[in-house]
Amino acid sequence: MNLSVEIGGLRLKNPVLTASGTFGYGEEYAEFVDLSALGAIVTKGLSLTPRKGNPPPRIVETPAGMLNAIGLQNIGVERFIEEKLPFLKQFDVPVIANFFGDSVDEFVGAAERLSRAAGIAGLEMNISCPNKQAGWLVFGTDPRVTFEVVSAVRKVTDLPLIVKLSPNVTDIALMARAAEDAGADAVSLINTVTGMAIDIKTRRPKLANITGGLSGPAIRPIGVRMVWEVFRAVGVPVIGSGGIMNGEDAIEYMLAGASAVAVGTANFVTPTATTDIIAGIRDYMTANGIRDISSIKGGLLWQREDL
Amino acid sequence: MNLSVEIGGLRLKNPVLTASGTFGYGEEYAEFVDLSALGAIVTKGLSLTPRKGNPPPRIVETPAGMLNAIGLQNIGVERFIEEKLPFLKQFDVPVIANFFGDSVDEFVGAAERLSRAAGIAGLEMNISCPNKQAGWLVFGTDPRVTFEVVSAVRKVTDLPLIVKLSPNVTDIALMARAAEDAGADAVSLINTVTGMAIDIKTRRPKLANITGGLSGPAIRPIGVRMVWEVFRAVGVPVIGSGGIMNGEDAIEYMLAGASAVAVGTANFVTPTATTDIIAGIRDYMTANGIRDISSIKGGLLWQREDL
Amino acid sequence: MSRFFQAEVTGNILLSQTHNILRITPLKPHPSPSPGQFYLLRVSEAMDPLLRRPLSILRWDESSLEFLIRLKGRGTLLLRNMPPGGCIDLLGPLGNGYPSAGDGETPILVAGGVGIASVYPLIGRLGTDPILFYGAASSGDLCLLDDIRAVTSNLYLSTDDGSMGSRGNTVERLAAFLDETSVPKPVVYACGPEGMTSALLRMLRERGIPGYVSLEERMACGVGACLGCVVETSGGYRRVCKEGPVFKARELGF
Amino acid sequence: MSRFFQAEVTGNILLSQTHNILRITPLKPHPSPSPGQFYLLRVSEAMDPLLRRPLSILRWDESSLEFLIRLKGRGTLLLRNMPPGGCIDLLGPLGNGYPSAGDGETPILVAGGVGIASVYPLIGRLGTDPILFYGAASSGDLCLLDDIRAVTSNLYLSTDDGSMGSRGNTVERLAAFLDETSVPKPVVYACGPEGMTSALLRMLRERGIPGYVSLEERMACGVGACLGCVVETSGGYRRVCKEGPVFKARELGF
Ligand SMILES: Cc1cc2nc3c(=O)[nH]c(=O)nc-3n(C[C@H](O)[C@H](O)[C@H](O)COP(=O)(O)OP(=O)(O)OC[C@H]3O[C@@H](n4cnc5c(N)ncnc54)[C@H](O)[C@@H]3O)c2cc1C
Ligand SMILES: Cc1cc2nc3c(=O)[nH]c(=O)nc-3n(C[C@H](O)[C@H](O)[C@H](O)COP(=O)(O)OP(=O)(O)OC[C@H]3O[C@@H](n4cnc5c(N)ncnc54)[C@H](O)[C@@H]3O)c2cc1C
Ligand SMILES: Cc1cc2nc3c(=O)[nH]c(=O)nc-3n(C[C@H](O)[C@H](O)[C@H](O)COP(=O)(O)O)c2cc1C
Ligand SMILES: Cc1cc2nc3c(=O)[nH]c(=O)nc-3n(C[C@H](O)[C@H](O)[C@H](O)COP(=O)(O)O)c2cc1C
Ligand code: FES
Ligand code: FES
Repeated sequence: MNLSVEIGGLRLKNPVLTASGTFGYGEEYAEFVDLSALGAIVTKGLSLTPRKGNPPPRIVETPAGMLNAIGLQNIGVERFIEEKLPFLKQFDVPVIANFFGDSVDEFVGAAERLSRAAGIAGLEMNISCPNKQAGWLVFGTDPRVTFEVVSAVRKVTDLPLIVKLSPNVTDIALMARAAEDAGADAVSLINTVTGMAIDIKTRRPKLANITGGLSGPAIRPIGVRMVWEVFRAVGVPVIGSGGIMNGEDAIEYMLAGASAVAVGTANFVTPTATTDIIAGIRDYMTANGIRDISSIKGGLLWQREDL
Repeated sequence: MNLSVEIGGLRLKNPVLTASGTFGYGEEYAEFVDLSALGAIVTKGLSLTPRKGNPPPRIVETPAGMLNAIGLQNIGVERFIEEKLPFLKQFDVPVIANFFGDSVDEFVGAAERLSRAAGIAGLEMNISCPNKQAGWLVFGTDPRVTFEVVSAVRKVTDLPLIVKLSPNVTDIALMARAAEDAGADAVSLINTVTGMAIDIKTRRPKLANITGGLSGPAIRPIGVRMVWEVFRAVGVPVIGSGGIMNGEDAIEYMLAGASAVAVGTANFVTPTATTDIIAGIRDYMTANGIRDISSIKGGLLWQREDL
Repeated sequence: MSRFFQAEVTGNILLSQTHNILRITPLKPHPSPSPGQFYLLRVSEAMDPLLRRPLSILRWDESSLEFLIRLKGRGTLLLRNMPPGGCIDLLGPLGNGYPSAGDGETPILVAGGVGIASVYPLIGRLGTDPILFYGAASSGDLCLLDDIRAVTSNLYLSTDDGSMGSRGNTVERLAAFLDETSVPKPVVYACGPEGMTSALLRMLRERGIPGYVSLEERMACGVGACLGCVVETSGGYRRVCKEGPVFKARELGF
Repeated sequence: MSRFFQAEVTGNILLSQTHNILRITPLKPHPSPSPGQFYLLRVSEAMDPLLRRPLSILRWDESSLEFLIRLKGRGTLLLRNMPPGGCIDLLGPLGNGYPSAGDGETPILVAGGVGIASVYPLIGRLGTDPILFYGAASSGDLCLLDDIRAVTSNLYLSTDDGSMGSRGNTVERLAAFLDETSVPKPVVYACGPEGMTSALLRMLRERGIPGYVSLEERMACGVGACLGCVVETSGGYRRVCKEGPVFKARELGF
């Protein structure tokens, strides 16, 4: 049985990644999960300089989902490389550093620094963050801006470059193509869907930041749809995420076109979610006589040609 | 206690409407709900000529939600006026006809015909449908197209005109402004979020139409966020919808800026949902000493001025 | 008397690994069902699972209703684990059940798997000693045999694996029976899985035998409002929850 | 021994309309907690409610764990209704509990409402006859009084409505006590609602009394990974689930 997949030149022993921001820097879950058993570890989003993040409350539960407004709190690339990377290097697992910036320069700076560190197998750039040079409009909502920032990062790194797309757009395939045209080796989707919840007793937003990102099973139908749209629009591999709770959900994403999947909110519900999902994928392969997991990628059967 | 609200010149005895497509033509729920007790009845979407709709399966349950791909099956405006409207006229409730088209002409044709019928209090135009003159791109995803089609309809009707917006866009406030600029008396949001689900055993989409619209509590955080965005962007009243299951959810939408709410999927879960929600709103008003429901509109307390 | 009512779970009998009978007692007077009608049951108070589950009425009296449930997914699992004493809400009876047989007609009942739940109320109501063809995958899936035998001796069982009754499928069994036996004005009343239904419809068409068939489709509202549960018929799309679940065999094109 | 384990519900005692004690027996050996630590409990197998609920450890022995639960919303309602015999999964013990008292220090325990659950395990463990200030809204909200009285006679009760103990809030009661009594090297150990916590912190700061306070914040992961549960401290944002829930009073700026 072959579970290994290739994502932009990176060979992973299986298609299950941790979703950025939901698995800390790996340490926190090492007691529950054999990190070496994972396809890859994607770190919490990193920026050139540390970020304090948003004031609490930062999370709120919603029907079959949750909103978060962590505000990209992180210790910065430098401290990550010094303090966190050595721990991760002990394991036989590719480390993908997720990073972001609020300007093209910050993106480039973070990518450069991360590319010089030994032990990082790939980069995932999170473009669902506001661009201070463009009135705080989110990078990932305009294909030209997406193209610009991805191109700039592409120039400074030889590492496999994954671009993580925002679902808060009219046409995600357009954004995926912009990322591909700019040299991305893979795209990753979906990030959280912007949402909001109000405490009707206090009349205040339940998140101090007012809005936050919706994740969890509630958004899975949106994620699957977007992966399917992107899969048919680009040639680079797609990493699917959004509400994957078990092996069956992972298979659903792969049938829609994902080469690999990222597991986020599920870690909070079940700390062993990632390895449970790997086991679930194996079970499905056994039950369905599938030898190579890549063979099911985009294997959705559909007849209507007009779509 | 005053529950009445005004929506684009239309006075409703309370702010609870039925969401289009979830309450049939009213008849089906008349045995469970006193139709005269509702703020308004919004009909299933109507087109100039009858539509057969999509092949089954048309619905699938998802975590805290459901996908539907009814395909806008309807009996057409003519038969609606002849066969269904007389029943509705018996009740002391404003009837709002929801309609759509796949071209500007069809929109205009349906609006004209509906405006000539006695007993229709308002029109809600559903622009979350594909435009055959523009490569089947959805009307409501381009502000220029939105402006064009709403302007054309505005010219042919004097009825209060509500424009129902699609959430599948990067910037819903932009669409709302386009509708307002074109003469809409109110906007209504959110329609369903496009999603998809796959049967991993058969590898087929769970909906014959492949993709469908996600509704129910899963999408409530998205709806609340969009209502809040639109409320701050336009001057016309906002009708909020998306996952409203009880009085508290309705209040949440009103605090975000909705003048009234539309109840959809909740009808399927609880056939008395609409009147239960009216009762729930009353309870909240009593408990919080609110005399006039309009006074809580947009009453969200938030400090950060930079948003 | 509202079709939307609360009830107390007053019994839950596990028949096998896959089947249980849920008995409920409505807390208020409720309309009586007729054979072939169904109810939508709320399986959880949470928002997941969200939609109600459709179940055919198996048995009823003034104070209670019974459903035969085959374990399929999460909803039926919750219904299987529902402890007596709990409260549940229901919507029903819904849809159009089976019509009665005409003068001189011989009703033949056909049930596949849990389709027996739908057909079962007909057994005691369509003449005496009615003919019932009842098939399932294996003997363990054949339910309520003692109760059935108490009402009719014309019982023809079949299982796919031959573990009880004749080996093979119900429709072939029925076809053989019709070949061997001369039945005056046969009319079929059937409910079963899709494969059985389509084979049966083909067979009825070929032989020009009339019948009524109960169909299944995913449902949201159950009352005809959402248009979610349509099936293709000779008259266009028809709602299983409203015009069905029982349709005339000749309306069904498949 | 994993901190993620399954357990059987072996008892569920309803103390009042709002409080219950859930007793569970882990199915495998599990790490022992220490006072002030907490667990995340899965309240449903469905996707709604989705997140685990944090609960302080109340009592434990080799074979079981007990939690005191105050009814708040859907999650605590599900925990209140959990029948013995059922299975539940837990994550814990999590976070840093209360440190032991230093030489010559006099521990003073302060509990507001269900905060007693967090403080309770200290009663038998911090010296003999420890001082406990315990307040709640009304007498019905004061739990476990017999058990508490069995261990200490230095119990100062207060209720907002005066229905038991002195009328008024716990912090004022404690302040009065400190004014009247000379306590050698007092160190406070406290858990209670936000209002109590901030009044207490102010009072401790004014009087220069050291202490440890357990905080609450919404949680997702419980293990420090999501950064969802931070509170502002003198050292910046700290995770309640990891660096807390117990913090030094002087780290807390509010
Ligand atoms: C009119 C009618 C009468 C029925 N009578 C009975 C009966 O008496 N006993 C019995 O055991 N079963 C009956 N069924 C089938 C039963 O409704 C499904 O097995 C059940 O809904 C499955 O729910 P689940 O959550 O266990 O499975 P899941 O597969 O997890 O359900 C997912 C979703 O699909 C729907 N669904 C799944 N299978 C079916 C199906 N076959 N028909 C319609 N919707 C489905 C569910 O309602 C739910 O919304 C009947 C169905 C219909 C339409
Ligand atoms: C470290 C810690 C220890 C706790 N110990 C106990 C205890 O021993 N006994 C007890 O009764 N309660 C305790 N609580 C509070 C308890 O976790 C909440 O009352 C409970 O989560 C409410 O869930 P719900 O679904 O009933 O309420 P809802 O309000 O419906 O919950 C909605 C969401 O908000 C979260 N939430 C609500 N209130 C709180 C809160 N006060 N703190 C953190 N998250 C909250 C829930 O976990 C859930 O995610 C503790 C909280 C923390 C953080
Ligand atoms: C608490 C939290 C923090 C997150 N932080 C990041 C982040 O730093 N960078 C990023 O690209 N995505 C971040 N995400 C998005 C997830 O990586 C993932 O794309 C999203 O949650 C959808 O997957 P899920 O439904 O499985 O959680 C975060 C999500 C959550 C819930
Ligand atoms: C089965 C179904 C059919 C619908 N049909 C229509 C329609 O014809 N026209 C329309 O504007 N919206 C339609 N909608 C969208 C609803 O009116 C509503 O905007 C949406 O479902 C979100 O609200 P909810 O979460 O309360 O259901 C439909 C929704 C459902 C579930
Ligand atoms: S289930 Fe809604 S129309 Fe049949
Ligand atoms: S709950 Fe995730 S960091 Fe504390």
